[in-house]
Amino acid sequence: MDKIEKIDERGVWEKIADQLRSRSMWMLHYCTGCGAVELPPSMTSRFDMERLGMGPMATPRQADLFLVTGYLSTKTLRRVIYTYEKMADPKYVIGFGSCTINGGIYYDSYSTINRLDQYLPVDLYIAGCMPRPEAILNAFTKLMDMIRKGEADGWKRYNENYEWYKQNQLRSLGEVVVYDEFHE
Amino acid sequence: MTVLKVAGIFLTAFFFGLTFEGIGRKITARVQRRYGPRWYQNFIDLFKTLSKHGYTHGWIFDFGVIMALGGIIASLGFVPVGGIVAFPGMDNFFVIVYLFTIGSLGMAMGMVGTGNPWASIGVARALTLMLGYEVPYMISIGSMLYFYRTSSISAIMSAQGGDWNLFKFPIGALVALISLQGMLGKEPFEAPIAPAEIASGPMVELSAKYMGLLMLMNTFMEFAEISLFVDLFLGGGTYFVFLLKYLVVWVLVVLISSVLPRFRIEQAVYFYWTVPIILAFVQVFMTVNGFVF
Amino acid sequence: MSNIIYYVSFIILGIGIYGIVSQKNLFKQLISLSIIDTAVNIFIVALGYVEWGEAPIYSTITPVANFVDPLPQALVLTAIVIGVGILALGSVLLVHINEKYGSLDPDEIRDTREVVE
Amino acid sequence: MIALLIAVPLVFAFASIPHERLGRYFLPFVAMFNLVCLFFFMHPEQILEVGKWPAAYGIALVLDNVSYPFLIFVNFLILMMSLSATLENRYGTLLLVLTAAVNGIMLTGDFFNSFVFLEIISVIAYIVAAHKDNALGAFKYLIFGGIGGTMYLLGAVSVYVKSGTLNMAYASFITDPMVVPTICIFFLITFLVELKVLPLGLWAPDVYSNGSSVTPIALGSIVTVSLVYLFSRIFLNIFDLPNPQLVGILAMVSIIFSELGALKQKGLGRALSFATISGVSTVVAALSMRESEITSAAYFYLFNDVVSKFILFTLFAYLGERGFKSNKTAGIAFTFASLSVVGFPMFAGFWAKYYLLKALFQVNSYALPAIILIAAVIEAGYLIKWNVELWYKEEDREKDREDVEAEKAEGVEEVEEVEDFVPFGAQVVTLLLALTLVVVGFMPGLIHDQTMSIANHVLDFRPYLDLILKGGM
Amino acid sequence: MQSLLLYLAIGALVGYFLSMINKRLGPIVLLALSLYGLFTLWNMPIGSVEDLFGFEDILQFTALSKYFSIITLIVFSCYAFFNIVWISKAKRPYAFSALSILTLFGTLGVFLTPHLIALYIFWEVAVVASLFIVPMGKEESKKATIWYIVISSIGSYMFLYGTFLLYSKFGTFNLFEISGDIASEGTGFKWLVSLLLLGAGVAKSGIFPLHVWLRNVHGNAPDTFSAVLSGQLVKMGSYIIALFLGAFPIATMFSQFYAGVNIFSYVLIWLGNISILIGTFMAIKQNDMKMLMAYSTVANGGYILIGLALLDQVGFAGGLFHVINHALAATMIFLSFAAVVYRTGTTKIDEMGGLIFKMPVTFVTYLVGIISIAGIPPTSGFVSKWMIFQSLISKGMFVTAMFTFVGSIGSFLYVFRPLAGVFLGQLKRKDKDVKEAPMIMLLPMIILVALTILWGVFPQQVLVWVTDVQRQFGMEPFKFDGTVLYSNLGHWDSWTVFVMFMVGFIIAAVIYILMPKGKKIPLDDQYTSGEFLHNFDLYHYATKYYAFLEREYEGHPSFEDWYTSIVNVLKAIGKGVDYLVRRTASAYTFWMALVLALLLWVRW
Repeated sequence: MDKIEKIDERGVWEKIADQLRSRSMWMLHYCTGCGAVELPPSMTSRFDMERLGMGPMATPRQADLFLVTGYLSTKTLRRVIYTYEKMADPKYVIGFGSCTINGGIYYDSYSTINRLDQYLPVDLYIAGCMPRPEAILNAFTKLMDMIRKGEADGWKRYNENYEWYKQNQLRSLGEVVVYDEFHE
Repeated sequence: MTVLKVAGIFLTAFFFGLTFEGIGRKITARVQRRYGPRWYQNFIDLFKTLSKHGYTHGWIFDFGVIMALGGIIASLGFVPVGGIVAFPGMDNFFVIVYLFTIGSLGMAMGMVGTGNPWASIGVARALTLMLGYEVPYMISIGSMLYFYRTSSISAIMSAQGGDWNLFKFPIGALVALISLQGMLGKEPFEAPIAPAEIASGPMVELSAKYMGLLMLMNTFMEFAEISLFVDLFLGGGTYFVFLLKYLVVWVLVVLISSVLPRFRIEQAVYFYWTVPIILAFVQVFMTVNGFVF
Repeated sequence: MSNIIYYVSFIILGIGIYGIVSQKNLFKQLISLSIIDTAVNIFIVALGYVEWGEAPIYSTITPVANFVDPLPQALVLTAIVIGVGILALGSVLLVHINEKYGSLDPDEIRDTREVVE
Repeated sequence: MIALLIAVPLVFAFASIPHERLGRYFLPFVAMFNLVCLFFFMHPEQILEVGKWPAAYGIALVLDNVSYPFLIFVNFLILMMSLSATLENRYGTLLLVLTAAVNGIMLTGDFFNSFVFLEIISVIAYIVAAHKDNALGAFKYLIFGGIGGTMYLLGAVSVYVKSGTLNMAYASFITDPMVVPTICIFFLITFLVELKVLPLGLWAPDVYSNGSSVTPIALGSIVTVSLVYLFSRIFLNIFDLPNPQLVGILAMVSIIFSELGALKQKGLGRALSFATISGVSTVVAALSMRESEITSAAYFYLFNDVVSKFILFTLFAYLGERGFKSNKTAGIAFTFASLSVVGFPMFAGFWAKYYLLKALFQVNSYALPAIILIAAVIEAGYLIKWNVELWYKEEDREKDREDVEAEKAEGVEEVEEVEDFVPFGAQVVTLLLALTLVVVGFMPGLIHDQTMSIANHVLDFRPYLDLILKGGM
Repeated sequence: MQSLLLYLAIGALVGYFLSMINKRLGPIVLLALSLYGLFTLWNMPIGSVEDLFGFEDILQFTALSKYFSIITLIVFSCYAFFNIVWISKAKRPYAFSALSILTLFGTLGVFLTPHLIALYIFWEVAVVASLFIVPMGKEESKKATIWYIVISSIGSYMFLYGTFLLYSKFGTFNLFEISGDIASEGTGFKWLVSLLLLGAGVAKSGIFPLHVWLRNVHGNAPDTFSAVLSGQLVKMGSYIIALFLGAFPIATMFSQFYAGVNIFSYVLIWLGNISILIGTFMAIKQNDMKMLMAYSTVANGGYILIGLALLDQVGFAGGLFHVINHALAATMIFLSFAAVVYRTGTTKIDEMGGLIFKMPVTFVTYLVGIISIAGIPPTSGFVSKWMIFQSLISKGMFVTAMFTFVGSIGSFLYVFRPLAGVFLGQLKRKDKDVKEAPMIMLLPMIILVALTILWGVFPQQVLVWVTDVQRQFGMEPFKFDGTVLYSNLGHWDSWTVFVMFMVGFIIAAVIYILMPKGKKIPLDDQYTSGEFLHNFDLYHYATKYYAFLEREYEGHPSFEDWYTSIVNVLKAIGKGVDYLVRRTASAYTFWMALVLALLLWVRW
């Protein structure tokens, strides 16, 4: 993605709303890989992400922030996409660790997805294998900053470039084969 | 005048309800040795959810949410908040209790209307839990109604004077407190909305403003239920005294909930139908036979 | 001594009843019924009998006589006829039963019937 | 004149012997003749002294206010049966003789004469019972009835020995009251057998359930009515009933146990047979009370029971358990009859129960009403079950028919079509009787006036005595 | 009244033959007759006395008659209206129409006469007429008919026995003539008579020991007829209870037991308690929606009984008011079920789902019905529940109050089960083409909805009827002033509550409208824990809805089984009789000898 200074197109209400959104980010952590283990320390008493207004949510419908915590295979990617599409706008995605950036240590596996942002609009990556809680909290504050400035516009991009994302997703996953092993 | 009073009750419920919820979160955090969110965090959460663009599953979902909030707002109007009594004499206990159920029914209907089975399971659990806590609650309050020969909340509130029902009916108060824990859906009676188990139960398909409206409904409901407890057992009082008492009860509830695990739903019902119901009948026995302190 | 005929008839009656109760064979039951009939007939005839009585015929020899009561005898005649009729009818029925079930033993008949039902 | 009622049937019976088929054509006309005679030419309170022997010496045929309605009813039933039943060869003759005997037993005023008629009835009953190849049941009946008949003979002769006369009225007048109970017990045994009161009525279910259109009606309706007449004549009019409580208890036990027996049955025929036992037991129980209102109600009950059972048994004989799909008329008659038996309002059965209960309560008898009502609950259970099953059988039957057609199409084998044909006569008769039940249900007075008059007369010994002995002796 | 009954009796025949021309004419005749009856009886002054078919002064139009007749006629009009279309699915349309009219004839007769025998006759007419409609339902319905007739007979014969007991004592069948003298009779007699007479009411309204028929009969009867059974025929039982409790001086007949409630009423109240308990918990575990509502009828019968048996100013009025509530609600619910069955062909809750998007009006009917059953304002169901609660609490009858609370809250549970299983949730694929019920079916349902809400907000009209009844029975009438209802424990105003409800609703709606609009997504766009589902039929939670609660009382005793085993014992005795019958003559002779010996030697 090119770093182009965008003109802030948001209205007043939108700006106020973004302020609120940044201070109340409810997250859904999709525990695909080892990154998930770093979340409990960031939630509990040492780092306590609730003071930032963040908290875990049970379903994608309620969540604003989608954490993809680790490497993705073709199998999990499909779930990730379903889950992402269930979330309500505006929604943000953070990719955890090098696996989501370039496949990490599994980069040459036949079933690993190497670049998450080909399939979903990632607002922020956290480098590291794995990122420590400090890095995670750092990323959260960074994301909050981005939201306030209106830079975290991954959900808009996804809507605008939906065809492109869909194409990539289909290329990796193939057509969905409807097969009901119980009833058909 | 009535309109002003009703508006006052709504605004109190809105501001102090959300504020106290924030304080409750702070207290829980402190119990867990965390720093915790800011006290106004719940306002942010509420307005954030309202600002989002959500999904709806059809008209029953929309209607259910409106009915839930509307029902609770309606019942809230009858609850005396300290000195503010909107409908003196007409704040009948049973009217309030049954008006609550409009909200619950609306919520249950809307949520099951999403078509998600988790929601159905959550609602089924919530209703079952309701079967548990309402019965001892209503019996123990019933003994008070019998004692005061009135079922008007404000009349009972003012009849206490300085002599709180908490001391007159200690066992009844205990039962009501245990039931309150279930009504508020706090631990250990949290099974209907178990987030990790059934994906937050009824709320599973709630997004954006629907979530916000239900959060508001939940706040109002908590406010109304705790207010009832304060009115009935702690003698209400003037506006600020009332809020103080409210805060004390709320903190107590939050403290209890923050240190307890979760009952399974049948354990909860079994519990309610053994200990509190027996206690409630002990209270009834004492009241009927004149052992009121 | 003159009552002995009553006792005899009652003994015969007892034999008949005993026969019906104890005998399995249907034909024997029918015979027992006939025995009961006979016993009753004897009893009735005996009722009309008068010690040293004479035939109830008015004649010059017996203008005033110790007559035997003639009516029971007349009745018994009728009863005998009816008894014979019943005996015959029962026999016919037994023939039918025998044709149908091939036996006159109630146990065997019951077995057959239960199979049929 | 009144001897014609006996003589005409007998004559026609003999006339039909050479021509086996004629009997069944004679029967309705004879019954018609009897009815016409009864209605237009004979009226109560007349006596015929056979051979001009004055009463108390010869045989007297008496037509009084008790026997007159009974005669009409029985002859009416015979007429109905002659139209509805399928009479095979010789059965016409038999039933003609039965008509004579039944009329005779109702007319006679002489113990021994009644014994003779009773035995004729019995013999014909045994033969009729053997209808539809039911020899075993008939044989049971024969043994039972044979002993019963012997008892009656003993009783009649005992009367003669103790009183010196066989005339009913005179005998009751002069018999030593000390020995009357003992004599009556002999009679009673006979009646308990013939009226099917358990445990002496154990022969009945086997006999009645043979699926014939003659047996249960001839025995259950016609013979039963005539014997109820004789029962009331002997025990209500002439002598006192010995051990009335015991008879009542026996009858009550009989009611309950027969209903239970009916409840258990899987076949409709046997269930109806047990129901008949229950009905007659109720009548006996009520008659044992010896009270005019109760007696009247008992006759009403008898009327309802007999007519209803007539319908039920006739339709059972023709339709079996095959349902009313193609016989709506029959179905309606069946339903009306069963509702009447149970005692639902707007049918005769309701008024029968009503009068009976009302009368029983007036004499503070509480056990029998309770038992009647309990029995009615059980009866309602199984009769309605049968009704529902027969009415709503069409699905199964259609399925059967489809199967049959499918099999026919496959040419597997020719399956016999189930025959559910009800003859026109039977349809008309059952419908007519069912309508009678309804009409009586709306106008109970029609029957109740009659039964009331019978009851009043039967409990009053004096007129009978006066009629027979003409105030003399 | 006489002419009305006459028209109905003739109407049954006319309906039968008109049906042969066109099936739909039968229900139309019934509708016309019901509307005519409604018009006549609504305007009839209370206290009129008429002859019936030549019997003098048999018919007497009391306040209670008026109340129950109006309920009956409302239920029947809606039922008839609904049937105009539904009749095409009836198995035997001619008989169905004729028997329906006859049922109306019988029930109206019951309500119009205080003459006990006439009452019994009408009662049995109603029973017989309805009896033969029941087996037109599902396959099981034939068995259900037996349950119906047996339990009904037990009740009505108890009634008959009691009637004759009274007759033998007082020599009259007129209830109102008897009621003055009965108080001076012996205690045993009073108990016996009262229990016997109320036996009919208990059996008919499905109170505890005789409640077993409801599940079978209501569950299996023809779909629309279940509405009449539950909405109307069961109310015949309530009528008997109300009549005897009101007309007899129960309070002076029996000694006081607790809090001004006499011992006899207390027994009845306990029967009501047990009925509520059984009805509620059995309803919770039903999977067949009609059987579920049948058990609900048991529980509501308990409510009515408790209310009536309290025999005081508030409780009795509450019980009477509950009659009309439950009649309307049950009719609505069963009619909506009938509409559902009309379209989908099943009554099993877990075979349906998501019908709300296909049948919205039916859904709304059901919804209002259950709101009324559950006793939630602003429907009329709350009014009566409030009255019963007030009375119980003011008397200090807390154990009974507990049962009523359990029943009230339990009703939320069971009414929600069909709501969630049938109307909400995932739409089954086989029901994709289901349409809303025809307009003619919807109209009566809408009328009932309107009535329920109207009487919930403005209960005056019903309360006038109810207080008339109380006045007639010499009780202190329930106090109300406009929409403000008073009890000795305080008052409330249904209109205020309704206004507050509307205010709340408007506030919520305003917030809802102001906020960003949600995007409509289809039902199968669901949170599925990230899994892709192929068959959303299975993504529907309806089977064993309350499994966790049902588990708690799995091994409960079943009265249905008990009664069946009693019948089996009776059948075993019957088998013994049959065994004796099948013996040969030799055994009989033994019996004969035995009887002879008995007769000869037993003398007493």
